[in-house]
Amino acid sequence: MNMIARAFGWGVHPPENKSQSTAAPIQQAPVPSRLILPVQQHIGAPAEAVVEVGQRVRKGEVIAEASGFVSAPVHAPSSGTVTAICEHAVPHPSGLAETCILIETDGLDEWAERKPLADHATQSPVALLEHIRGCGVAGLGGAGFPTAVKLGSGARSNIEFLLLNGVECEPYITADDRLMAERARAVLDGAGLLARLVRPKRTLVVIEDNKPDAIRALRAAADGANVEIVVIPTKYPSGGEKQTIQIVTGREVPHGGIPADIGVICLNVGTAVAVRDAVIDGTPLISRIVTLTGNALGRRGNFEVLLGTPIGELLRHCALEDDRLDRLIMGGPMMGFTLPSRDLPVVKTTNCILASAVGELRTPGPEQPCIRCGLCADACPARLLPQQLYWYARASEFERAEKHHLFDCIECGACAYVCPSNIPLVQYYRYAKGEIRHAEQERIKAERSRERFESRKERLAREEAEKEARRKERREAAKRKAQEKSGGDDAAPALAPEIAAAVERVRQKKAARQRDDESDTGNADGSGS
Amino acid sequence: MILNAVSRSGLVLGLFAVCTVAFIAITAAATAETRARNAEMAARKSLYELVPAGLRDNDLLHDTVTAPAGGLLGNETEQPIHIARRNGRVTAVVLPVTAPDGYSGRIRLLVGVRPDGTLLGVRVVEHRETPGLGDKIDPRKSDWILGFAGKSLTDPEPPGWQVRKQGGTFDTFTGATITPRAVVRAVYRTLRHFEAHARDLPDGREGDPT
Amino acid sequence: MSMVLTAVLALMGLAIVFGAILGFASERFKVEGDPIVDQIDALLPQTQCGQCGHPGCRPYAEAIAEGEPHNHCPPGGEATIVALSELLGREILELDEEHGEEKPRTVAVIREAECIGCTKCIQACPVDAILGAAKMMHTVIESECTGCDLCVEPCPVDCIDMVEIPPTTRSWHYDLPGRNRQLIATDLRGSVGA
Amino acid sequence: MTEFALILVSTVLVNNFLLVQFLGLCPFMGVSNKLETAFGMSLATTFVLTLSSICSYLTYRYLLLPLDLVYLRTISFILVIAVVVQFTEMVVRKTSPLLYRVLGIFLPLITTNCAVLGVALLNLQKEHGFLQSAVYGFGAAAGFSLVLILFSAMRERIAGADVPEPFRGSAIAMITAGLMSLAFMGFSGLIRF
Amino acid sequence: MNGVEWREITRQGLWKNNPALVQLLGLCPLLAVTGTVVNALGLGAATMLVLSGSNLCVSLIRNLVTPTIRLPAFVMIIAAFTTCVELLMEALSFELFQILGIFIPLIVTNCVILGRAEGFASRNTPPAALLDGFMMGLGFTVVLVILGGARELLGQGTLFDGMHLLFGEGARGWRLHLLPEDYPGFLLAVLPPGAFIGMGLLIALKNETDRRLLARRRALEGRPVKGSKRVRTTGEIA
Amino acid sequence: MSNAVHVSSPHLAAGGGAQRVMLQVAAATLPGLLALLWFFGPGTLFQVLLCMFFGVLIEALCVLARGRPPLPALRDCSALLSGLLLGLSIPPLAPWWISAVGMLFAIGIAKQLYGGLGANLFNPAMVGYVVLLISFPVEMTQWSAPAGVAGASQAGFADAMQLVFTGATAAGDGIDGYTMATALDVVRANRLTLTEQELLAFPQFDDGIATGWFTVNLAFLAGGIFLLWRRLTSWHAPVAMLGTIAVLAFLFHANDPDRFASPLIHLFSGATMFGAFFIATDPVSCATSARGRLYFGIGVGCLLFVIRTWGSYPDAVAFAVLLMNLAAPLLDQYTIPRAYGHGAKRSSGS
Ligand SMILES: Cc1cc2nc3c(=O)[nH]c(=O)nc-3n(C[C@H](O)[C@H](O)[C@H](O)COP(=O)(O)O)c2cc1C
Ligand SMILES: Cc1cc2nc3c(=O)[nH]c(=O)nc-3n(C[C@H](O)[C@H](O)[C@H](O)COP(=O)(O)O)c2cc1C
Ligand SMILES: Cc1cc2nc3c(=O)[nH]c(=O)nc-3n(C[C@H](O)[C@H](O)[C@H](O)COP(=O)(O)O)c2cc1C
Ligand SMILES: Cc1cc2nc3c(=O)[nH]c(=O)nc-3n(C[C@H](O)[C@H](O)[C@H](O)CO)c2cc1C
Ligand code: SF4
Ligand code: SF4
Ligand code: SF4
Ligand code: SF4
Ligand code: FES
Repeated sequence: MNMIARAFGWGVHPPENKSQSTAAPIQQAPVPSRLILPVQQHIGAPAEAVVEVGQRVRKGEVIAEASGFVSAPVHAPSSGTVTAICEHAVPHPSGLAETCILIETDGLDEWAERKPLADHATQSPVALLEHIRGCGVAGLGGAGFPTAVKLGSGARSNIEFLLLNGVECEPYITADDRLMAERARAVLDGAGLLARLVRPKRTLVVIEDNKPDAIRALRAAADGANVEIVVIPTKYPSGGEKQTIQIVTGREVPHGGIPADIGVICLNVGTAVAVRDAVIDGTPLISRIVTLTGNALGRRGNFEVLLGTPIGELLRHCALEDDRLDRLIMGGPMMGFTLPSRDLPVVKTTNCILASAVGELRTPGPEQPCIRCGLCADACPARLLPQQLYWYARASEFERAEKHHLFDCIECGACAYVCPSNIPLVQYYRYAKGEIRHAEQERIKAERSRERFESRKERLAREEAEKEARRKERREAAKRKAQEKSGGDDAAPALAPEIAAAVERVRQKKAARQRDDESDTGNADGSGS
Repeated sequence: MILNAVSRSGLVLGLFAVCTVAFIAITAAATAETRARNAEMAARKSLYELVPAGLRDNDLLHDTVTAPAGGLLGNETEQPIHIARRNGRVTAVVLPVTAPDGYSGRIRLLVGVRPDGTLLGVRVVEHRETPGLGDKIDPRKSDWILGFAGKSLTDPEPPGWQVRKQGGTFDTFTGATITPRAVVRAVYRTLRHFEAHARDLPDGREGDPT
Repeated sequence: MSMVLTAVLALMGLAIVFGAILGFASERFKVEGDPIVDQIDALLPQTQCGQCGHPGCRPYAEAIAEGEPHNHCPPGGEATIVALSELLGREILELDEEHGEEKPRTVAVIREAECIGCTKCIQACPVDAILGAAKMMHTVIESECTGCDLCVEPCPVDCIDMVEIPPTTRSWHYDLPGRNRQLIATDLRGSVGA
Repeated sequence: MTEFALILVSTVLVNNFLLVQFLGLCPFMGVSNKLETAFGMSLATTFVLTLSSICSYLTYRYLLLPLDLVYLRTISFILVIAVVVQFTEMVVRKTSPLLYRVLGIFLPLITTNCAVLGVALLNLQKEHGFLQSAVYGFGAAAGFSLVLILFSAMRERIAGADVPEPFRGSAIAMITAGLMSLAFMGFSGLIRF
Repeated sequence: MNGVEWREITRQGLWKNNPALVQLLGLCPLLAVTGTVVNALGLGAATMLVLSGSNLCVSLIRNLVTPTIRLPAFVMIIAAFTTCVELLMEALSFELFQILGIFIPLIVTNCVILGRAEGFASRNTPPAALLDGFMMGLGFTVVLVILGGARELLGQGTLFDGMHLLFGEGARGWRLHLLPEDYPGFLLAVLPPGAFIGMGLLIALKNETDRRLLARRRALEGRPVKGSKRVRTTGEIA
Repeated sequence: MSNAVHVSSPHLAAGGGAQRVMLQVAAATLPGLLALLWFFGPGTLFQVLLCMFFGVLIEALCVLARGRPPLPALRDCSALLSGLLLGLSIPPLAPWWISAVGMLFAIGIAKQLYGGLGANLFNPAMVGYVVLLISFPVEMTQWSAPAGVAGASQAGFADAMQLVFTGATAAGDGIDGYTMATALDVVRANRLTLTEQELLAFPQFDDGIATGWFTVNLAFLAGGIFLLWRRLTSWHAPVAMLGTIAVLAFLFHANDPDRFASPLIHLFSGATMFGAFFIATDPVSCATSARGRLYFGIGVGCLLFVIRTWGSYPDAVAFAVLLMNLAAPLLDQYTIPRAYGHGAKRSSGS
């Protein structure tokens, strides 16, 4: 086995706190009484609900269909009745509501017909990909990117490395660790399936050296298989896709590009297992492994949880001690976000629920001015200058921030972690990114408004010209007629009725212009119709 | 078209030129005399400061001989030596001197000497010494430079032509030894130069030392 | 006198030569057009609300190019003023309150049950963002509405409301730290302890 | 050669036009808000300053001096400068719209940049010859450009700072210029005349 | 020209649009010659003269010049006045002339003057232009003198030193020693950095005063009606 | 439970507050301070205390004038550190008001007018120092004679205190009796006229090194190494600065030892080490990126050498640093590191 990890200078060493949740093997979380399923649990277009309120669904049945190329379907995690399709708070830092499908479970956990891909070893890659897409597999490691899309672009490129990301560098989280230790075989099977799709030169599973069990299990299972196990030093955030790639291959994903551009494809180990389950067992993505940890929980460990399970129920299952609870975080302490309520579901990207006790997380002190010490820059895995980004973001000098590569920041939080002045740097960056995106949207909208305003003005001018032409014609016709009739006598009563009406309209309109608030009923020439 | 624009612009601008220049020229003509007088006065002023009215009746400004560059006077270029006379006899000489070793470069001085080799006085013409330290050689800042009046090669004796720190008789400023040292040395050299060339003075001396 | 004369002649000569050069250059190197108005217009928010005192953003852009103060556009607010200042090299001013105040972005919503179909709002809308025909119920195309509120006043039955655009998970983003200090300090146990 | 090198060091650092001699301060304050504009201004000034330094010298040497019209130096120099500036503007505008976008708005400002006339007058005062005048003009412009560019970079950083209300804008810029000038005092004495 | 206009021009020149504090024009002489009050006053007076004269002339000929030669023409007028002032100064106050050095001819390029010629005089009647020139010049001079006074006081502990250069021998005695004789003198104030910093503080002082005045006026008058200047982009609705 | 909504990750922090950095840097000056006290008498102690006092006072007043509570601003201890650094730079027996004026410019103008900690463009302590140097050259050039130099006498504790606060000792002496031109003064004043041997024969030198100053520099070097070891500052600026000085001094000295002082004198006298590790490293006014800091250090080194050798000032740390402060924002614009994924780096795996 050749070691190909490289030395790297960036990164931080936050206290790991992983042992709390590695004592017990992965357990099954109970089926909750109610499931909340957001139609969007991934990057891309939201799925479209295909069930109706009151409809009974069985486990594994599609309840929302993918609605675009970058989209993934949602399946019912258990059997029950759809009680509502409505706006419901979703796990998102904003705490805002999105469309969700609510299912009242019946406790039967009754499967719909499972459809494993028969003879997957001989199936064409296209069929394999279709199957994965149909099973709703999305990345379980980070942003939840639809896996079939990623694999598709991998299959089209010339892939040299298939990386299975088992780094799991965030403190507290052990879901991948336990998965690799307990289901090493499944991980490798998944790797094999993925390798069939993207045909890499080498397949690597990347693990940090603080997971000896997983490394041992995988090495044992990989014996003979065409998969290499790469152990890298423990350092946050080496699990970030770009960072893993850099450490393992020495390549950098180009700015604005994707890993496939440099011949790499990177998937979380959980995703690999999900692919395996989908293909071999015919199990769509309806559950995932979630680490439940934090000193406020009486019972800590890893659980296989149905998607849609309300977090409140999980916490109860883990004996949450309410009076000790300090923060409730979805994800790890470095990247996760605090949850504003407990009535939120577990989704495809939920890898951890951290219920910290008071005093457990060393939270930042009061914010002080940046002293430009540069510790943040030393820690930054993207080689940015966080202190400059902060300076520009704070002053809303977004142009400069972009020039300092704001959008290459992966929001890992290493900078904020080391900052002696306790500056919530990542929040500044998120604010700046949000404002820039917002301004861009405003600009696009302004552009459209300008066009619409201009075209309206053109239309009005055209209509006015036409009207003027008509009026002139009529007037001349009237004149001619009048001359013919009475030889120059232009007494009004003598006009033809329709002309009289027109003249009256014009007169009224003029009068109305003078009294702007008086309403007029003669709207025959209203321009809007 | 082009020609038209060219000639019109040219003409109007020309017209302006005529008016404005005439305006200036007339003012210039009207003030010419006063200005010339002022300029002359200014040039004389520093000389007159060194040579009191009682010692001269000639046109001090224009009665000059040329001091070559270099030598004991240390000037970079040829400079005029002004000669004061009364009743046709030389009463004083004003020598331009450059002290090369000031703290921040050269210091230009005018040194007034009587024919008998005693100093009438020393004035700084140009210097770049540190404000607040070395610039006290300027009589507007301190009276130090006035202390040269009456000194000669024999008063004090040559070993005394040093700043006090180096065993001489001349004071220095707090924190600044180099500037006074440069000035003292330059004045001393001037006196030596004067002594060496006293014979070359255009015509005799008035009032030999008695 | 001769002194005056040479002076006059010399300078006149100089001036005539220079004048001629410039006159020649002005013809030879003539260019037209002023792109600055387009650049100004590109920075205005195109709400077309008329609060600046001009019938639309472009006329105001022209007025700015002519020297009118660049702090008369409330929808653009501070951001627009800063951008204009940079473009024009002018001082950054505060928004002129006589023209209105900077408010969050809104859209018009017609309470459709009350709409009598008079088409007045349609005539008022600068960007044709209202659909409807005479005597029929009208609706606002939300994505096109600029929030100028010009349609509100003409409505005879007051059935148009300007509502703030609610944030979505896509449009939402973190605020500048410290902006909502009170909120941060607040104990949110109540809302979490479900 | 050393003479020209000395003139350059002197005008750029020791007797910097902006910070020590106080010449050309209006554009220094006016167009230093952005680095890009500062670059444009520097380019334009360097060109005009060098050219007008030469032209003024020629006018003086071959017109004013022979005719004994030295008192007309101000008016003739400013005329030369105005014409050089306006001519440059027209030519640039026609021949290179791109360059005009960068330099255009600065050119008229240069006429009233007293560094330009200052160079012409100082050339007289220092009795510079043709080449010396050209180098002096160029050096002055280089010093102007250097300080202007550094200053604008600093102002861009100040723009993000939480400066006390009354000092926002030109006041803090002035004070920054003062501190720059303080730093430039360090160069004093480098050239001993 | 009526009284309101008169007052407005005065206010603009002295305070609201003060060339030195607000427009930041004419900075070079402002900083270069304000080591003492007398220098400041001398240059201020010279500038005021040139400014008034050129404004008047430009206004008189404003309809004569085409855009092409506008700049050279104005500049020539200004240069003519400057040269005359320079010549007069050389004749009348030679020492001051020497101290102020090239900053007298440099009045030509004082941006205030060309700025007023272009921005005001070429669009207004001669009396208004003259008044504007005078007031702008006065505003400029006042700032010069204040800065000069502050620097002189801090730098050498005196005020009105050397006034005889401008007002004749009788003025020698005007010199005031406001600080004790052994005041060491704060050299920074008379050196270039002191000029910049002093000017910066002066501008800040004006900003602060303005802010207070505005706050007081607002408190007295109440806020302007918001949005009162709106027009209908889409015309009147029938 | 304090689930702060809308507070972004991370929810962990390692930072201990800016004051921890400042206080550690202050601690690192201790060896230097002790060496100064040893060689130049107790005066420096008064200067340091006075400067720290005025620094804190002025900082508090400025913040109050802005209508803000002063305690959070004082808590970061940066005014204290600036005061300490200025106090270490001014002559030990300078009158007390020197520190007041210096800190007024350091904190009041150079720091608070820009918005306080982190916003200043110029090194506050050095602004204070230069203002003092050009305004009060007499007071600022009167360095005490170092112990161990022939003819040097040292003011005792009581005398030093009286000299600082009243300008004269109880016996009525001024400070003249205790002062002496510094080694660099001697070099500056005589380098054009004397040979190297003659120069080094001055009492200020001993075995080719500057008596007293050599040890002081060694002590600051030790403090600097502590700073680097604790990662309180990056190595780039000091190392680049010292390297540049060493190289320039070596080249010139090798060429003409009579006109140009040796690297040993340049590196180990005056404020070289103090400047390299405590002044040029001020993170706020230095360049930002590692590359920028290298250039910054090189610039300081070059300017220092040029001004010391050809300029008016015998020591030039303050000017060199201020001049590079002035260039730092521009350096920052052109030394933005190549961010991840920018530029074609495509070395192949393994
Ligand atoms: C907007 C967006 C578009 C993406 N498009 C592709 C794509 O076309 N092909 C692909 O293989 N991956 C694509 N990705 C996936 C990324 O390469 C990456 O694998 C994924 O964002 C993992 O994110 P994480 O590091 O945050 O978990 C896309 C990601 C985003 C956010
Ligand atoms: C700072 C950071 C740390 C991450 N750490 C891990 C990790 O430890 N393990 C992991 O699988 N993905 C991690 N991710 C997500 C990966 O970048 C990447 O999105 C994921 O491995 C792609 O696989 P997926 O598409 O299967 O989710 C991290 C992302 C970021 C931004
Ligand atoms: C910044 C600075 C400027 C100085 N300027 C001068 C000066 O202009 N003239 C001078 O004689 N000494 C000047 N010195 C002092 C010399 O370096 C030297 O120390 C002094 O002349 C020795 O005098 P002392 O023996 O009386 O202390 C200056 C020193 C410094 C630090
Ligand atoms: C390594 C280090 C060096 C520092 N050097 C200085 C310094 O030279 N001068 C100073 O005023 N403050 C210094 N400080 C303190 C602080 O950064 C300084 O006051 C800021 O410039 C104020 O905004 C230093 C701080 C650190 C951490
Ligand atoms: S770690 Fe914090 S204090 Fe240090 S430079 Fe970065 S943001 Fe500034
Ligand atoms: S700047 Fe962004 S990428 Fe760099 S450390 Fe901070 S959060 Fe991570
Ligand atoms: S106020 Fe602004 S948005 Fe409204 S019309 Fe005027 S420029 Fe357009
Ligand atoms: S719908 Fe109303 S508010 Fe919206 S753009 Fe049209 S007129 Fe303006
Ligand atoms: S006064 Fe010198 S540039 Fe304006």
